[in-house]
Amino acid sequence: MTVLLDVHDMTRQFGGLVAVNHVSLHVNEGEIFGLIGPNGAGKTTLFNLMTGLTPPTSGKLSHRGQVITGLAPHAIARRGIARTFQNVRLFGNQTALQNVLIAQHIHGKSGMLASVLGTKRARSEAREAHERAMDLLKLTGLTYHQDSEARNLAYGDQRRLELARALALRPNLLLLDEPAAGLNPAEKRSLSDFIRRIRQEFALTILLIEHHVPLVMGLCDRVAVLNFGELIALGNPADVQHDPAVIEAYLGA
Amino acid sequence: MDIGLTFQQLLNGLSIGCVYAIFALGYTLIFSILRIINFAHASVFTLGAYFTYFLIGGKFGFNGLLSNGQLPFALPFLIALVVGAVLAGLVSMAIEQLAFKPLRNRGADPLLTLVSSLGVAIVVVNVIQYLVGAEIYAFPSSVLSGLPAAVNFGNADRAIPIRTIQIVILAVSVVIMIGLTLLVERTRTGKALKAIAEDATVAGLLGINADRLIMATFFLSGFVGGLAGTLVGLSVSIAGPYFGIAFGLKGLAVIVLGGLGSIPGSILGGLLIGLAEAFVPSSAIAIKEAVPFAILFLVLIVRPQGLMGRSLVQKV
Amino acid sequence: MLEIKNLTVNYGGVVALNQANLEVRAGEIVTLIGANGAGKSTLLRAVSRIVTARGGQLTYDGHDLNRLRPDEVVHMGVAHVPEGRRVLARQTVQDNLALGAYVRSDTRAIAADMQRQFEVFPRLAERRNQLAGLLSGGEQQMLAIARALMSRPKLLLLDEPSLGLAPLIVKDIFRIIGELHRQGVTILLVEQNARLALETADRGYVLEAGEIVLSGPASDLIEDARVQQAYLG
Amino acid sequence: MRQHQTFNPKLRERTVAVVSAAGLLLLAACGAPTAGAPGGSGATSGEPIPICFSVAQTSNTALLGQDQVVGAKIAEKYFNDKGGVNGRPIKLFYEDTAGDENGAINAFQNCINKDKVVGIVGPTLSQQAFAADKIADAAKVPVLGPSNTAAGIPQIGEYVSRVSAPVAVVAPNAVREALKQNANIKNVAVAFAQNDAFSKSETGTFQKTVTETFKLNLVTVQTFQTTDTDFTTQATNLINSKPELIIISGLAADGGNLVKQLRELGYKGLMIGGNGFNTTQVFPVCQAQCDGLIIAQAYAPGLDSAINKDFIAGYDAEKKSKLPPQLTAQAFTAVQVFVDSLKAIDTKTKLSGMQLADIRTALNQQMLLGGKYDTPLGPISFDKEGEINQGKFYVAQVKMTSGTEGNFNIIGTY
Amino acid sequence: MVAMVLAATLALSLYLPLMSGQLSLATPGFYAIGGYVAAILSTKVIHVTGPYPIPLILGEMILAGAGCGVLAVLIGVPALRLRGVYLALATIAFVEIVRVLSLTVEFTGGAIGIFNIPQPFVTANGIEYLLIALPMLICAALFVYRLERIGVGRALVAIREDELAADAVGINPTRYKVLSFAMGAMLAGAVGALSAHFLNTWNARQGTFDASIAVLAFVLIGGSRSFVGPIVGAMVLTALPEGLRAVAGIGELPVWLATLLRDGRVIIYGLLIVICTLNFPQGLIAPRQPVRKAVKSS
Repeated sequence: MTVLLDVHDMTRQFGGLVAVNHVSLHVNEGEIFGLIGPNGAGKTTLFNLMTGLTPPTSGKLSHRGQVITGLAPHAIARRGIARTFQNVRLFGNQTALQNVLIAQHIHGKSGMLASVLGTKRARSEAREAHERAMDLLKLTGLTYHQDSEARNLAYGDQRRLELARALALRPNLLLLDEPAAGLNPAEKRSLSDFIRRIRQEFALTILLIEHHVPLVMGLCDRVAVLNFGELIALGNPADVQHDPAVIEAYLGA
Repeated sequence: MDIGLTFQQLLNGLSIGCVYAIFALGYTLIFSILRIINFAHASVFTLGAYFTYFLIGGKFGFNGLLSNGQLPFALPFLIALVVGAVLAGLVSMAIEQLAFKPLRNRGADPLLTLVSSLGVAIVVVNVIQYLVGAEIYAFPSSVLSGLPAAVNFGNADRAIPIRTIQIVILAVSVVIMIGLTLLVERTRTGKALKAIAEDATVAGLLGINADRLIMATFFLSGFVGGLAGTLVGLSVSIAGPYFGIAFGLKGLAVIVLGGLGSIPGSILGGLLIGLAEAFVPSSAIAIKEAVPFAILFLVLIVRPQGLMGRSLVQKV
Repeated sequence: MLEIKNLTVNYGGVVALNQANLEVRAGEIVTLIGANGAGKSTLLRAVSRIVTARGGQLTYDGHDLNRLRPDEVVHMGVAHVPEGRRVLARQTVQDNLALGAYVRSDTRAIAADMQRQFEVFPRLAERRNQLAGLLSGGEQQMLAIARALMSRPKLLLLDEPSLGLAPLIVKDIFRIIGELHRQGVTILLVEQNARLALETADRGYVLEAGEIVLSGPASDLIEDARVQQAYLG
Repeated sequence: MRQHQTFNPKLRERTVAVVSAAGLLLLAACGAPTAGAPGGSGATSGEPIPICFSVAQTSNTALLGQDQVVGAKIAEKYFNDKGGVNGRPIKLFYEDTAGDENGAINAFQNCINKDKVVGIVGPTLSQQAFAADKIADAAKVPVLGPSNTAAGIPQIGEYVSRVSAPVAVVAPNAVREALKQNANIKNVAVAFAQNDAFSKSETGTFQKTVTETFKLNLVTVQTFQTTDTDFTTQATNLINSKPELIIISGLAADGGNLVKQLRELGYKGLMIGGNGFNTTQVFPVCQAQCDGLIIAQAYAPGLDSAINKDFIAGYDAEKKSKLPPQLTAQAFTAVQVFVDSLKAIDTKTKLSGMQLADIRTALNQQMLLGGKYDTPLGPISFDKEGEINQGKFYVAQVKMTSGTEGNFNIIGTY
Repeated sequence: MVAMVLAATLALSLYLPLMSGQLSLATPGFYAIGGYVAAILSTKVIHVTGPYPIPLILGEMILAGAGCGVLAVLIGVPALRLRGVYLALATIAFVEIVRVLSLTVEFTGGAIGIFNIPQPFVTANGIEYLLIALPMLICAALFVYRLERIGVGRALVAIREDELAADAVGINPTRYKVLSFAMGAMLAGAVGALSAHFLNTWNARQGTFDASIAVLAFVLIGGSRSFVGPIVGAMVLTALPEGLRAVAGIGELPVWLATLLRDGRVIIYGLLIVICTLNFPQGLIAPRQPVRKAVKSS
């Protein structure tokens, strides 16, 4: 198994608060990796560290063996690390289709002038981008909503659109921040299936934060538990679930 | 530069800075609560000066509708000062009701409020001109009767004079600053105002009548602005309807430099800009006007939230 | 105590609530469950008047709420803990609580009440001088509830108190809700976690696409096949 | 926090309504010039002869413009009472130039195309003149600048003239008078409003006069802006350079404040104020501290001539004051030049028989060749380019009588 | 007419950075600089007898645009880290610094400025300037229209809507923000160069705080969500005072009304700005927002 993302001894402080405290872990190519822990344990901060949105106070981050600590978010995204956000962050006034097209922008090759003038190559490139975007909308079941502005979509649809947008980056690593929040039980089940499916189809590695314990346990190959910024457990779901430290800090009796 | 001159320019800078600060206080007050820049503040400032001028029995010139108009009575200056400021406060409240409240109720972009306030400023300035013309009005020097024109901070050999009126402005702006700071930091109303500033909906859910407090804030801002207008008018005369507008731009620089919405910040910003202007070397005086803006530009780049502004960490 | 008749609310062209009927009797916990976007929060917002109803009656203790401003509703003894907590991040815990008692002027009783909140929520006591924005999600939720209680409400509107919280904290919060109930506070609870909500409540309503489709005692709803299928999993 | 906009179905309709209303306004705005095709005959019937008076009536330039309008109104009434142009009255069209170049262009186009005037008096500022005068020149409509003093104005075109003497002529006299009052003057300090074209030109002349004509030391040059109110920094710098004479080029409000603040901070020496001080508006600003200020004047209320007395009587009737500002006198003069020239043309060839275009051309020629005009400014004439030859300049010294009232006492005539 | 077209183009130059959510009020600063470039070149460097050749004007416009573009990059890289009102203030500071410097240095002619700028047209009532101004506006509008429909435009819009999310999908915010800022500056510079010829004179009063606010009003009153908005806003607001003047000139109006319209024209103008803001929150040209879709997706 090859290591795709390696987090080495990362720490992040906000003022006096240590949000992430000397955390080391690695994510293997092709696995679904779960990150759980109580509120304020530092899960989202860890995501932000991995995607460059928050620079670390100390520590090292490598992707496919290359150190990427300190890279800007867009540079990290261009390496194929895509994410969704805890409180969906779509381009609200843009249609669903445009949201996906925006993310495809980085794969465009024509220069600005060529695109403005609409040269042949730029036109065919635009057509391809459009087709691919439509495919992604179809995959996420949003074809019907392609022209709706993102902010007018129902909450569940917004989450799916965010996923489609992340996939448009053609990522190798996908970071999902609470993908099941606000979904009903039926939707949660289909989300699990969907995550497995896209892992297959896009040859993805997936890292997810989730509170819904059954979903995490059913879906993930490995699970890490954070508490007060520290890694308190890491292993396969069954072991983690019975770890006394985890029960005390998070799951409750 | 010799010590005497340095000290003189230091005092000059402080006194100029106070004028900027006193102008900016009303600006800041509105910004701290509503997060909008109220361009109409400059015109309320102007109005305050005109009101007081009229109330002390001043006569209008012959341009404009109210040509040669004059009140049949004349109030003593101090009373006129307060009444003029109250009137300015009422105008400010009316502006809030007519031009800002509808936008706020709709949750409109604060930029629109800025444009709306610009429209109000245009209206007020031109109504003044329409009514009383563009000429210069001045308070008779007798209102400061008994006081010398300047106070000497040096000695007989090396005079370091400061204009008395500027000392008055300094004192008044410090008093207003302390008053406003106490109001916002220490009182229940102040906390409620901060709550409105942060989240007006939640403020409503806590039983705070946001509309009423916002109106009160506008009154206060207009009152302080009107007071400042009169005092500055006393210092330099009312140079036409655009009198206050001339302070608008620098006032903006002051409140941003100090940190938008911070009351002590706008005093600090005002003094800093005043001092910077005063210490422009005599030979480079031509670029004096650019100095505050150069400072502003640099400060913003180094410390985007201003000197005393609190940075807001964006939550992901 | 609270009676809602034919309540209709529109957002722009979209109908958020359509002819909803609901009532809460003194001393009850009533829960409102439904999918995301079904209109649950909208109903609470209409009661506390931060959205304006397009039609229908809102009667509380014999008063027509539709005539009141949000702050007047608070004066009548209704406190709303909004979705997403919305504590005043730039003020301290203590100031948040003090503002919760804004409608009251009995200084001494307020101080006593604040002391009581600190007893109920010891985590808040530890952090009373911290800015509320620096609290963790669970602590913020507790602060939001404590703040609402500072107005000594007769009716408490709770919107998604479990949202985004870890299982352990959710348990804690629901334990406190149960305690409040025992102290005689009437509660209207909107909750995503239908099982927990129905286990806590006396009665429940199910909201789907802006319409009340089902109502009854909580214990009946928990057994209802449709509810089980759609919300309990 | 951002709330969702509620969609208002009426919004579309209203948008359409406003856009079409705006469209109508546009049509009205654009339609105005085209409606007035040249060759019209505004001046050929028995109706009043149209003249445009186009200065700044709004914006912060209105402070100057309103003084000019007063002069024009007095002139219109005065000359019509005296029979107008050989029996035909004149009618002034007041087109507001506002404070910027585009405003001046629009106002001039209205004068030319809509009002179909025979000539234009205006605009207020030299900068505006550079933009607007060329339009009148191209349309062959004579323009008389009432207050444009910058170099190069008459050279804009054949049809451009002015009654406002360029500052180069006026300024040196004041320095000469100051030297008469204090022969020990060695060190001179200068201050000027750097954002005012008038003051910028004037200070150049003053500085040259000081260093070249009188060989004095120029110890410091301080600048300020017309919008400034606090001059303590400049005043300190000026005083600190220990001059025996301070020369200020500025306008009433800013200049007056500088004078006041200089005195309050302890300056005791002589002061010269430029042409911008030649208005009673200065008095309320510096009040008692105005006393002793020497002012170079292109117009002196004290001039003993019939026309000036009539003018002052007219001013007194309107404004209850016997001290008209220079701008008012120059505005009056500009209208007078047009009226006198029209009279001269009408005497040779009846105006009612002429085409508008011919009147415009004739008016311009007549003005330039028309010899001397006896005006409130004293006797004036124009050279070939349209530059004013003014016979008399004055130097006055302010004597304050009470709080905000004072007099300009003439101390020298040149 | 020419003034309207120039104002519309200027409004577009403010709209360009706004596409990426950057509230920059630097437009008048670049406009002023562009004007000085043209004024100095045509009066002091190039000497032509007879009508001034139009290609030279176009050359000046390109040069002014390029110069402003370079300057914009230099200023933009540090300044564009600022957001919202802070950026607006920093750019106003830039405008003010340009103004004071142009009053201070010698080659700009101080307060008097530069005048007698050579004219390309003989019958100078100015309307011929449309020959240059209108194609410039059309080109700029077409450019923006196309820009909104290609990847770069989408990247700009993404930054406007959510900079952080844009960053997370691989868009380099700094690069695109500077790009849109520089494009706006280039356009403003070119407009300035043309305006200098049109006005025949150029001085420090061309680029001021007031102008910044006026251009902002063009965009917001017109509508800031599509490129048509700024154009319409600029044209309406530029024509409005003249329109009111024309209406006042209509003979049949009652005297009091005509007087009010003439003397109170600026008051009415101000009132209309307030009324427009209150009634057209999205600007006169609101984005299309069909009801159908909103319902469908809920």
